[in-house]
Amino acid sequence: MSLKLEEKAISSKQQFEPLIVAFCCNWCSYAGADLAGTSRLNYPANIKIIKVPCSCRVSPNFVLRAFQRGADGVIIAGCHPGDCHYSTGNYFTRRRFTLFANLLEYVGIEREKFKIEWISAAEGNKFATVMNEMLDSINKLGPSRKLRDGRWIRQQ
Amino acid sequence: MSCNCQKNVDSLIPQVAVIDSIRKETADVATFRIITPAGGKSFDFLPGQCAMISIPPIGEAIFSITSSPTEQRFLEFSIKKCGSVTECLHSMEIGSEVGIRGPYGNHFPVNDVLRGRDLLFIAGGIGLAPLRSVINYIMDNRRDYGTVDIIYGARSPEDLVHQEDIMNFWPKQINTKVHLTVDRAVDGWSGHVGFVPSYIKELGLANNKVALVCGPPIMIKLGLQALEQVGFKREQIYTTLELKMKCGVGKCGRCNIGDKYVCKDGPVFRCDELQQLPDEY
Amino acid sequence: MKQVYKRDLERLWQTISEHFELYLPLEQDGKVNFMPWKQGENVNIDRLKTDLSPKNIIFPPTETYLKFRTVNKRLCFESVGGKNDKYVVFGMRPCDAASYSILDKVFLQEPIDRFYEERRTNGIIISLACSEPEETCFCSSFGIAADNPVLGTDIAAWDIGESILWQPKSEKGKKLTGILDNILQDTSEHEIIALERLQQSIREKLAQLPWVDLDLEIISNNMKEMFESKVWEELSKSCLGCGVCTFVCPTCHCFDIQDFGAERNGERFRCWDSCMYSDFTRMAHGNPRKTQTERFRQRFMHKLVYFLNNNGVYACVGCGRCVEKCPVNMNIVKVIKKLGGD
Amino acid sequence: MDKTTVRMQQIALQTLANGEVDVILGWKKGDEWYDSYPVVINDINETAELIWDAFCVNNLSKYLITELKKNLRIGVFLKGCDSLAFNQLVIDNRIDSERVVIFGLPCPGMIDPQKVKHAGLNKGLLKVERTGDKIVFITKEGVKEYIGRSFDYDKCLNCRCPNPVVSKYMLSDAVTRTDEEQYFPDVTEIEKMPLEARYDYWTKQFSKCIKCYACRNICPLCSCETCVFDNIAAGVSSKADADCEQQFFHIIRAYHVAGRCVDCGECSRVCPVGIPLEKLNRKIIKDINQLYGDYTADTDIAKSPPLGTYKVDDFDPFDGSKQGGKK
Repeated sequence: MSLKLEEKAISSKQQFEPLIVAFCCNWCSYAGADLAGTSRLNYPANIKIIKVPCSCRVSPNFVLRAFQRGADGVIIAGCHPGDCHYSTGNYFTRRRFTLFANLLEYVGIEREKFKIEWISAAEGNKFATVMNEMLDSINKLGPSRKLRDGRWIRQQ
Repeated sequence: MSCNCQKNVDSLIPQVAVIDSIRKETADVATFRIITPAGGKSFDFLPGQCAMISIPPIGEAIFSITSSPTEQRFLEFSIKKCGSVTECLHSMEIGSEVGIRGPYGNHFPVNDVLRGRDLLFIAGGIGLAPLRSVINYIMDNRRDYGTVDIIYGARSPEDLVHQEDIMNFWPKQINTKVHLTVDRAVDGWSGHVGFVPSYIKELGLANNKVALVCGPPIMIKLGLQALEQVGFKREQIYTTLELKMKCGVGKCGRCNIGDKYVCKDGPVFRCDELQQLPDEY
Repeated sequence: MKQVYKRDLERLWQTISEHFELYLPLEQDGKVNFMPWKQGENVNIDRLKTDLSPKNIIFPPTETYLKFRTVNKRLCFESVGGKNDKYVVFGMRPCDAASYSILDKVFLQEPIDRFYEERRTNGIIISLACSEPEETCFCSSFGIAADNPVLGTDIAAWDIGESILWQPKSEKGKKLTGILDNILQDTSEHEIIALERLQQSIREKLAQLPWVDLDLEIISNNMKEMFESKVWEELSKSCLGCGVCTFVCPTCHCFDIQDFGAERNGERFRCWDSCMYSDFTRMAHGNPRKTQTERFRQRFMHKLVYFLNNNGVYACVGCGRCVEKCPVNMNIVKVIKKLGGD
Repeated sequence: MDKTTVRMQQIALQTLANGEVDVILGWKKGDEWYDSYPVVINDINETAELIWDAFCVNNLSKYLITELKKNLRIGVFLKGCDSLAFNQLVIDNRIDSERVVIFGLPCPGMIDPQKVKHAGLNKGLLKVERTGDKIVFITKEGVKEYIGRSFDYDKCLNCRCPNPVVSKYMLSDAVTRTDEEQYFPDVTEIEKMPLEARYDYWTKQFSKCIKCYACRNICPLCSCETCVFDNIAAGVSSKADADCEQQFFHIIRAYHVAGRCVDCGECSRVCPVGIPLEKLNRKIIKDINQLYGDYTADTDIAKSPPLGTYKVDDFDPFDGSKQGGKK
């Protein structure tokens, strides 16, 4: 049965199951996620990871599109400043998304919904912690339709 | 079936249709045979008319119908992979459902002007698609028309579509000749080599025929010049055009050439009429 | 002829809104536009014309008209367009009302657009004569009478100061007049004289305007000649290629059709589109209108030549919105003047 | 005739005649008092039609991008704000400044025809003349004089750069403004609003959008060959009138000129539905100023644009260990 339910119906259910999109840099954070997995650390299944070559590959378009199409939170994870595989990529990420995060807050989006984290390949632990915290804070915010496309139907 | 479709009220609402078979013509062209879910063809039409095919949620695109109106069992569309809708269509399997609405536009004057006349068909590449509908219609009403010459060219032998028709079926019909040509010589091709416009001149055909032309814009342009050089008048030549269309019913406002809408007043134009229109196609 | 006293207007709107959805020119952040009225809204019937044209009422910026679903691998279409609610628009100007009759020529010609037809038949248009026409008005060049609303009008109205005169022009208009019987008052000789005086004054003001008698005869005899005219290149040089003129225009009606959804579930909508946009005619294999000059030409050729050839009227009502809104002061008046050899 | 207009026509004639430039970008006057429109001329006979008045609001620097593809050398008239955009286009590598001759026009402020209209002064109006803050309305009935800036465009009231920052020929004396405007009061006002109120405010503003893209097309710095919103293949083009699509467009539009916006206010001026777009741009400018040093890229073309560079020790709001006072 591939019938899809109106998302309204989902959010009105008692159980709010947030969806979090994590853009992870291939060299550090994605490896960090791997490490979290192989170390059997728990991180929520609500996190959907999208691998990007570098955190600075992420365009603000991606972030907004994710919110439109069902994400309750978006997180960009990259190497620590100074450790970028391409030397300087994440320095640009830092400037760009500092401004972008401010802009989102300015138009009324909660800080908790959009985050940047620096997670190295060795920080499986941090990966799990960050994701769990993110889920926690999104859960606390509860369901919200900000930036969401009203026509969007989440697949069941 | 748990479907509660409403009655179709507006011309923009498609009907459901099923892909009955897919015939690979070339590397990027396939012919899709489309029927209603209950079997049979979606609607009647005349040769040269078009239909809008919907692939939700990609969108709609307009295609000329390539099967003959005399064919009662299905509609056929020869479609080249070139945009988002066609990409998606090419990835679909037999039995998949699509939307269809139509028929749209005018048609070749098979019931009046063409009757009893000798006919010359000139096609390039995928441009054979709309003409094939006319040719097969004529083959099914063979006695009503005079001789038929078909000049058909493509880049290479592999790019010739409807090989069964052009190689076997049409050449066997009475008073029918098929002249094939390819742009560049290749091993194993014993036929003519050269562009369609120059082939028109080389063939030295009588110029009392009615010519029906379809192909890429440059072939149409040069083909018309060649026809005029061998003595055809513009009143004797018909062509079929294509522009971007969204509604198919002359309202969305983008397929016009001057004050004529290709979807409604076209796609078939007589060349002297076309000459009266602004050069924007 | 009836009349409604201005002190009764609120009550009139209240009564109408009990039976119909009521659109009024509402003021928000300094802009006035036709919007559904609720009690307490800031109504402004004195502003000559709304910032946006009221075409959105019969031709919405986005209209979802089809839903598609896949149930058990079967595709299923459902028609969802149109509008069943009956509605009244109060205070539309004669030019905007006339634009409805122009849009009719597009959408009500065969094959009739059912969604448009539904919206159109469900609406009653109360058209208010323009007591104070402005310098950007040139409706009279298109034969529209600012002092006497006729085209696209169900009820004609005039603001004579103390009251608004009310004259039903169609069956729909008469029906509504019947419903409002207890608010509408009879008129006397006094009001008729006031009306004549108002119409006279409107005509005098119109005669003072700079563009009352644009000569349209001089253009559009020969489509091909017009098309190949040299003026397009010159005029279009400053055009930015935005769509303001097309979207504020009451008669521009080009639309796009797009799908929204995923995995064969979703909806299809049509939405306003503009011939000024570079992707308007872009196809997989090319674009017949590659430059802004060609797109610019298309817009004005459509309004002044193609539409006239096909429908017998110009696709312009002279409302002057494009004149006010164009960021670079390019507009149809300049085009007409230039085509007419200045 | 206005002194500056005379000078303008002279210099245009002179530079065209002596071959210093091939074409001139300027303004001509239409039939109506408010109608000064951009033109490209190459005929010396047309120089006498050039005009400078209080309605030459259009920034001509964006036309340089297309015109420089067709012409070798161009003369262009630029006001203060226009010259900022010009410099930014040079920084963005969109135009070759070597091939441009700039005629600078110190600008006392441009008049908003809508304000004139709302004040009821448009009836029978033939001409408006402005000298400094003195505005003269010449009507069929007579002449009215006003002193002050009540008819200026809102954007001009916030002007911080009335004089061109770059020019070869300056056509009049510099304008002095004594009233130092506070630069970001409107931004601070929104920042102080509660989060939900902010969201509602912006959603309401964005929902007015009719997607005419005038804000984008008028912007001197929105100069991509194909905008992402026109590029079907980019997957973000949607013409649907849905809240989320408007939010998407406006956030991305503002952000795409981050670090390049010169705050000329043209986007807000042309918006037919009155969305206060400059408040988005100014928020970004304010943040850049605070975080990465004063945002004066537009006057110094040697400096890297703030988002085209970085410092190793930039403020890092994402590093937990350094998270401090700033929210």
